Amino acid sequence: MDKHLITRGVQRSPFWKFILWILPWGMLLGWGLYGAYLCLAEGLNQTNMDNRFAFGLWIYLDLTVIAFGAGAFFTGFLLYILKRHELKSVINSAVVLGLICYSGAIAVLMVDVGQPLRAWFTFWHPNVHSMLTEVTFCLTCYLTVLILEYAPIVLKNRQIRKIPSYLVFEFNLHKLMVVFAGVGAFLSFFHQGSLGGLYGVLRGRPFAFREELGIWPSTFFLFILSAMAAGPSFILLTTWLVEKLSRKRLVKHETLSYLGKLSGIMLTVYILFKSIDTLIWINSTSPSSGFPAFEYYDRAAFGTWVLFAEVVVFGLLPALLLLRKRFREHRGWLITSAVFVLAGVALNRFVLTIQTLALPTLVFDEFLSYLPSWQEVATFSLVIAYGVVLYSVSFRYLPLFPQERELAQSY
Amino acid sequence: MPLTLTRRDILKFVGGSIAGIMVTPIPWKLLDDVSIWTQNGPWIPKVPRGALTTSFSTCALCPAGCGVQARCVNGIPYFLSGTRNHPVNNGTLCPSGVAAHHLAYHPLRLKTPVQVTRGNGTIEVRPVSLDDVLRKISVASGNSTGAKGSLALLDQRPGRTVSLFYRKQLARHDHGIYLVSPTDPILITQCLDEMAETPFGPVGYHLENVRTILSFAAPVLDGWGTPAQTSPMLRTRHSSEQNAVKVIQIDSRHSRSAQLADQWIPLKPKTEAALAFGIAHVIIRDGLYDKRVIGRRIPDFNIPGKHSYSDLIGRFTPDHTSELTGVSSDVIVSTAHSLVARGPSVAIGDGDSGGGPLGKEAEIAIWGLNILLGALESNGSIVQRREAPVPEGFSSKELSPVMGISAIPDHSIGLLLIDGSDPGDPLPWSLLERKLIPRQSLVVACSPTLTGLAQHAQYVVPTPAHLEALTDIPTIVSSATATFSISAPLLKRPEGMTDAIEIMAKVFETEGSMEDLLKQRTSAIFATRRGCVFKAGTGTTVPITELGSPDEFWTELTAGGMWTDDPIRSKPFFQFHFMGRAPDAYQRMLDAGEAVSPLDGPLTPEMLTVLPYGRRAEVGGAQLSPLMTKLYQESGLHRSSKVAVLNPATAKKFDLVHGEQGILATACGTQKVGIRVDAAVMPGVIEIAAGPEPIGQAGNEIVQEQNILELIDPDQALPWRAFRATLRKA
Amino acid sequence: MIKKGSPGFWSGFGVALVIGWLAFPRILYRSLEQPVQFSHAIHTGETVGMTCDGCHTFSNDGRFAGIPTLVQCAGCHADVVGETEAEEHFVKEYIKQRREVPWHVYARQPDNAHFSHADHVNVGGIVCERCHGSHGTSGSLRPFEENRISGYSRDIWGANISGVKSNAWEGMKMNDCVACHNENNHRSACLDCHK
Amino acid sequence: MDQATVKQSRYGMAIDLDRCTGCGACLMACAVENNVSPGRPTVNERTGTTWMRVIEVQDGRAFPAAETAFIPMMCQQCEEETPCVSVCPQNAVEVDPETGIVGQIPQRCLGCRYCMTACPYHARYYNWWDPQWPEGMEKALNPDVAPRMRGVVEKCNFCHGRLHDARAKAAAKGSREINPTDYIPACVESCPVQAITFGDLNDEAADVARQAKSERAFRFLSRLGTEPKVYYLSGRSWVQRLADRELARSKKETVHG
Amino acid sequence: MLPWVYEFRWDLGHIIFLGVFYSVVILIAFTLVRALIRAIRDFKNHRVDHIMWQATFEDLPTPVRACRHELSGEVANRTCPNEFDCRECRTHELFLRKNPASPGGTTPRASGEEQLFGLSFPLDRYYDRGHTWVQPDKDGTVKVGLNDLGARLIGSVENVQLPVIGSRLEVHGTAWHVTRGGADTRILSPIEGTVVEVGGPGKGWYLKVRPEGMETAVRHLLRGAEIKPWLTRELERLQFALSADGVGMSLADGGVPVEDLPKSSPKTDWDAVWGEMFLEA
Repeated sequence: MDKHLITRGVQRSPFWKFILWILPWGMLLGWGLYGAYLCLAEGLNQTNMDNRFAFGLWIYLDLTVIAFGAGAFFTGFLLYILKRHELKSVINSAVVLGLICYSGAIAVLMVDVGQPLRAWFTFWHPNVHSMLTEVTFCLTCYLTVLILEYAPIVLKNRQIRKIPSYLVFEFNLHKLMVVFAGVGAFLSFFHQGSLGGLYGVLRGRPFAFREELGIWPSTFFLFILSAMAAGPSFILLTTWLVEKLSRKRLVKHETLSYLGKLSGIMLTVYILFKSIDTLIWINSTSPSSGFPAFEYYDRAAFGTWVLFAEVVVFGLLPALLLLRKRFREHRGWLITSAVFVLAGVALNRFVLTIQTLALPTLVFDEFLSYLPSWQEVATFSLVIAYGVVLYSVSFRYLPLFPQERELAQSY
Repeated sequence: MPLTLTRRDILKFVGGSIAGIMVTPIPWKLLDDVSIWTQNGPWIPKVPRGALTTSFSTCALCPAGCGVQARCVNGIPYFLSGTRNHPVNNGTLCPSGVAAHHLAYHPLRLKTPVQVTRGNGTIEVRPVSLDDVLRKISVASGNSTGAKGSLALLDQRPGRTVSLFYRKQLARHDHGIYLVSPTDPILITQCLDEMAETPFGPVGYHLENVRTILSFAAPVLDGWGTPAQTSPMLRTRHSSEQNAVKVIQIDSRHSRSAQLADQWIPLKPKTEAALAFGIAHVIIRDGLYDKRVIGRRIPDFNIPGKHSYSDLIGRFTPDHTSELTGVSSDVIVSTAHSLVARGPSVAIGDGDSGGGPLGKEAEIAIWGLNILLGALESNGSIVQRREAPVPEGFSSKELSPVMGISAIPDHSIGLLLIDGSDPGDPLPWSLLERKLIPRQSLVVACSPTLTGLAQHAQYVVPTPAHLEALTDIPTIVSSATATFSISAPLLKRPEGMTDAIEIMAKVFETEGSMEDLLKQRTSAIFATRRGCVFKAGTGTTVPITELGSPDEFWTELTAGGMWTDDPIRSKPFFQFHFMGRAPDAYQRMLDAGEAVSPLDGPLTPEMLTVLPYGRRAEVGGAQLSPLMTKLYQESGLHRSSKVAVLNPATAKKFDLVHGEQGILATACGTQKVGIRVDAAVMPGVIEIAAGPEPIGQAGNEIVQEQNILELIDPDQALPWRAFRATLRKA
Repeated sequence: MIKKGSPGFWSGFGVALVIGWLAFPRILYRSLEQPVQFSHAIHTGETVGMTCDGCHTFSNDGRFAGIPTLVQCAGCHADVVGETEAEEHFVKEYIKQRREVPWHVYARQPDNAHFSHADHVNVGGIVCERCHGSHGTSGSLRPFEENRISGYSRDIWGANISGVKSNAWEGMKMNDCVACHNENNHRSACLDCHK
Repeated sequence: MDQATVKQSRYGMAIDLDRCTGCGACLMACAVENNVSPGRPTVNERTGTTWMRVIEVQDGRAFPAAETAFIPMMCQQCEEETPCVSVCPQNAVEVDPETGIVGQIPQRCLGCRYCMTACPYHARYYNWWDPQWPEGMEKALNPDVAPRMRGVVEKCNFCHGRLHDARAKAAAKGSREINPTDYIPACVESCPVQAITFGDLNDEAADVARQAKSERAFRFLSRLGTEPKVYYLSGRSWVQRLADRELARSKKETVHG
Repeated sequence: MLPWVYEFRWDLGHIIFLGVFYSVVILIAFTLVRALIRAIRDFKNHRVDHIMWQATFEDLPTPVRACRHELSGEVANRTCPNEFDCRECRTHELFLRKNPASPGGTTPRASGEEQLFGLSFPLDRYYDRGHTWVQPDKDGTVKVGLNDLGARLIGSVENVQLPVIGSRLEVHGTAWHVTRGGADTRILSPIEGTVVEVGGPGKGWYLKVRPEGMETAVRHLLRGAEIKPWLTRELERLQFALSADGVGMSLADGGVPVEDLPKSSPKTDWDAVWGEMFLEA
């Protein structure tokens, strides 16, 4: 039915199967749109956020997906700037994932702010000292870059590429991709950092507050490193997942293994600095502002195990596994390690966003709990459904994995 | 050349238009205007613009009668504050008073007379004409004269000039009853009348003379007296000043006064009489009283061969009292000693608004203590008070007597008229309902809003709201001298509002207007040339003699002024019966003292003791500004009637945790309450506010008010300050 | 691909310009006639000889009364003075019926802006004309133009749709306030002008 | 900015916790003065808008020994490193150098709530609903304070409308210097026990400046280094120890709200 | 945002932050415009065909993109970096210089025919990877036609869209279009030059083209000993392409493709097979 749209030389499931696959996600998307509509039309009273838990699921989601989406910039950087051609086979997929993560995050942010119609004030009257300004500027710029990176992939659709003007434009745009890769890396570097800085600068929240290095708190750099660790793992994992779901070989194992290695190296560096940072924070930053650090791990379910899980189980362990070639060569270990890397980074973002707000500041504050409302979950799933749909459509109609054709023929 | 438009041409045109639009103001101006629209959209109320003025009046929400200064825009008050130097409040206001100018906009405000039908959880209203209501009253009134029950008028703000009018009219009626809420200070007068050999009259307090206050569950630091009386005490709390007033709060509840007092003595519910006896026991045992005075003036102090006060007190040894009240004997002894050592001291009963009265015996026991402590001596802290002069024709013998609810036989009232519906003190409807002739009685309330008892009436006639109504403020119970002030309207009343006096006048087929009545009263006061007048405009107080005419007096009073009587010289000491003069006094007092606390009642595992409470002026929904959600829901500073406070141990026993919902049940019904855990609360009790919720935004739906007093078994009768209920998880 | 320079492109461009610069301002603003035609010129002219502060007064607390109320007008206009139609209309519809005139105020700022005339006139020494232009000598009241979206008077944004202004009284947006404040080294905290 | 001609003020408050009775008049006066709207039926302690909030705290002892204190808590007007100012992406929050007052402009705010997470005092409030007043009540709004809209953050600004008034009053006399008695926030005016003192901390003679230097004075979370301008006073050591967690821990008692 | 907008200050923070922002915006815009300008230039320079082939080539699987010297066994593993255009290829030149016997350097014999796997591949002509051949004529023009495998793949076509006489062909630009059933393919032009005459399936040749400089014009085309290894791979590919489709037929081991493949297996997805074999992406 839609065969003429599908890239040559690759096999895609029949159209009805594709529709069957899309349908539930489409329904989830619809539900999500309804939830988001309620939040926009009725106001954020539809959420379970409140004055004390002013940031909730959405900010957590944003921080996490943007860390995961870091694969796009990191891969682009390695491929176009450092010329690591191994990554050519995943760059398109990485770009789509990046686009999904970033556009999803921005869409949720637009629901999250109370006055989206005035959101442009941030551009018109920016407070250049705010991390959120940095995030906003970089996110929008980088999203533009991602769209420009995604455009050539779309233009390479089997039908679209037949239009000479599009193809010629694509060709020329693609030649300049190094510029976008560079700009993207630059922007990503800053907004990944600023997202870390977002909480790191909160002097009033000693759980999150970190001393400044230069003009940024240490979490700025930790976020960049952890995003660089999470990005390749996310690409690895999604690629593997798509391979499983589509029952195709899409990239060579060396590529996945290489992604794992990248993740492992970055994670090792990250964990090293994270440990140093944690020690400084526990022994100096936090107590000097009147907060004994152990109290943070004294409440509800948030024991020291959280820190242990984040640094050791989901940090050191996958880092060591991924650094060893033997484990990388083994699919099971590779995938498990990647999952652990992502879990570690997701946990880090959770701790920073949710636990920070749950913890009391004033002596007579209570430890707070927060459970998102269905509208929040719906909006959350909107992004996931949107991501799955966009990825599925892209996978079906666009050449996401250049090696697929070749691998299919060598089967 | 023929004009053929290809898709490409259209695309080009569109492209050009888009490029063109970008260099016109359209997108940029729209962006700007839309964001301005989010800032000034039509759904955002516009603030009033206009001339700013200042007016004065008197707050009529509670018996204190605070002076109010209103900042107005276009003549409409937008910010209230206390009148500077006002004798009652000296520039301060309570939170209810601060937001009192909102009451005119209360969402449950009635616009026309209505017929009320109570359903399950909701109330339906049907507008009717005032004539319809009057006709119904007339029929019912005819019935009541025709021996089909009596005509009762429940005055929820007794002591006003209009109350005198009512009593006078009721006295002329064959079956007229003038009914007041049992928590009213009038009960104290009744107690004193029972104790004194000769009629005693009202009393007041010279709290400025006092160094120790022993409060028996009275909200002394939270709305009992006037702000001018309590503010100095509160300001010197925690100070090391020698002469600072020490407040000892005897309270089963961790009430606000208990929190604020210098010492809190928690006792088992309903054992106040026992503790008063226990303290008296120590004073007498250790000879800490003026034997000469007591021996001479207390006829029943010690009567050989007969049951005397000494005998009674003799039973209440510290150990026995401790057993009864749960207060340790050391505390009983030390309290008695410190009351004497740190005199002058005074004991205050009177109960708490929502919690109801202490009960007659307990009051008598407390007054006995006061006499032992010398508080009624001529230089003591309790003084006799003159009432403000009344016009001719309103002397007490021309008035119908003041009746408490217990004095009225069950099923005897055929027509019940309610003036108020939102009093300072609540009256459980179940108690009132028992007095009505089943199915044949008519209840008509005059109320600005459909709240409180008005929800139980068949017909409600809308009266002007607070600050729209003209009314006078009687003397507050704690005042040492008579006072008189007038709450003059600051707001124009809307069409269709009728003063209660006009309805009542029609019932009694007479003439009556609030303004005339108050003018008569002010003239009567003026005529005595006694006392002095506070002028709100200048913040000064001048002798009444400086005013030239009753009209001038009237003008001052209606402009937020206040008249204060000259203090009277204390009359010589009276003879008092410490147990009252009733024949069975000894037994009744003994029973009251030995009464078992509900905490010690028949124990089933799920039973606990409910302690209802309330603040004056905040038990009636119509007296809560919609903005009071700030205090009730939005800050939790005042607990709403849907929040029950428990000791953690109690909560654990009932398997409930903080924030959960529980079901409270008695034989009379069930109520859903939110559980709040508080370590300071007495184990085994549940503290719960008797009062409505404020109705905030979008709260126009009329919902039956939840009031814990509805769970009281009418058979249990008075007092209702503690009752047993079961609690389970919702 | 759209090639710049093609006629289709430029015609679209031209149409957009015409709509944007000519039609849009007319659509954006709603024109409202003032309820009464008032001539400042007659009142401040030689025969009557009133001054601005004769009607636009300050109260003791520094508040500006703004437009005079009916009471002030009734001082002279208790009955029809002169022969104009507007005068007759004013006396008949408002004075006799004791109804305040629902003027549309050209310079009305939104609720969130605080503006103290006392501050600017008494302390700043700014003359009325600086911000209100020659309004005080106008012979008639022009229609009030209300922005259909924001509800603002057009005078706030300024007569020129581009927002460019050549006189101080053309436009009273925040930028205009700020520009003057910056020039004169006056207070510049947000809350100085916002409430 | 021409600061030479205008007096530099540092408006601050001193709240005597030994006097505060938790009556809530300040809270109500604040809401009335600042046109805060009544709450919805479902509103609670965490979604409500109370620029000034009185928090009831206990010393943690059980019945019958528990002692209670009431802490009126509003924007603490931090002077240094003001946590909410630097985070706002679009300059909707600023510290007025002339008065030291932390200003919040709801009309500029986009409702990201970042400032709320930044504030350790939880003194910022978000409009989760469209503010509404019962019919007719808008006629009783304070003309000096603009109502806000849904989706923005608001907070205490020391009744800035009253400062405008005081300035206008001074301007009526041709002066730029306000009379200190003309500028008193609503909570201070309405406190029945005069527990709150307000004034210019730079003015040595002002009551508030003297109180701030008292031995009983302390500030909450002062170790964060934000230099709040709201001081609290108490002679009770357990209350003083509520200032921060290290202090609270210095005695064996645990304290909770 | 802009110096005249309220709250802009000429302080370090604003200058750095907004400086960086505007730099990024300008860089992005500049790059976009540059791509646009280049695209327009490419249009003007008639590089469209070339670019389309280049884009297609990039998306071909690596084995297909093998260098002719890999086919001839001269080098183990080499992917063509020049889109099968050896005319300017330095490496090709080096190979030829190093190994004068390299098949790529031979000239086709005047006549002779080779039967490869039952297919006829006359040795008097040059072969392009797009299954066309080029046969130089005496008059300086060349004939262009489909090779035997190509012809069998297409069979008897329904529609052939040949270029108009006088139009210019680019190397690996579109020579002509073939449609049959639902399938449609473009045949790559093996040579650069001007079309002087058009033929068709029946004539044994499709186009007569006048190239510029015969010597270089055919340099990139396969010849002689190169043909067999290439054809081997092509048949393997064909085998795979046919088997990839569930309903597709398969060439029996060593079997010879029939004269009209589409006719013999109408259910096969010929669009896919054509695309694969005629190097479409």
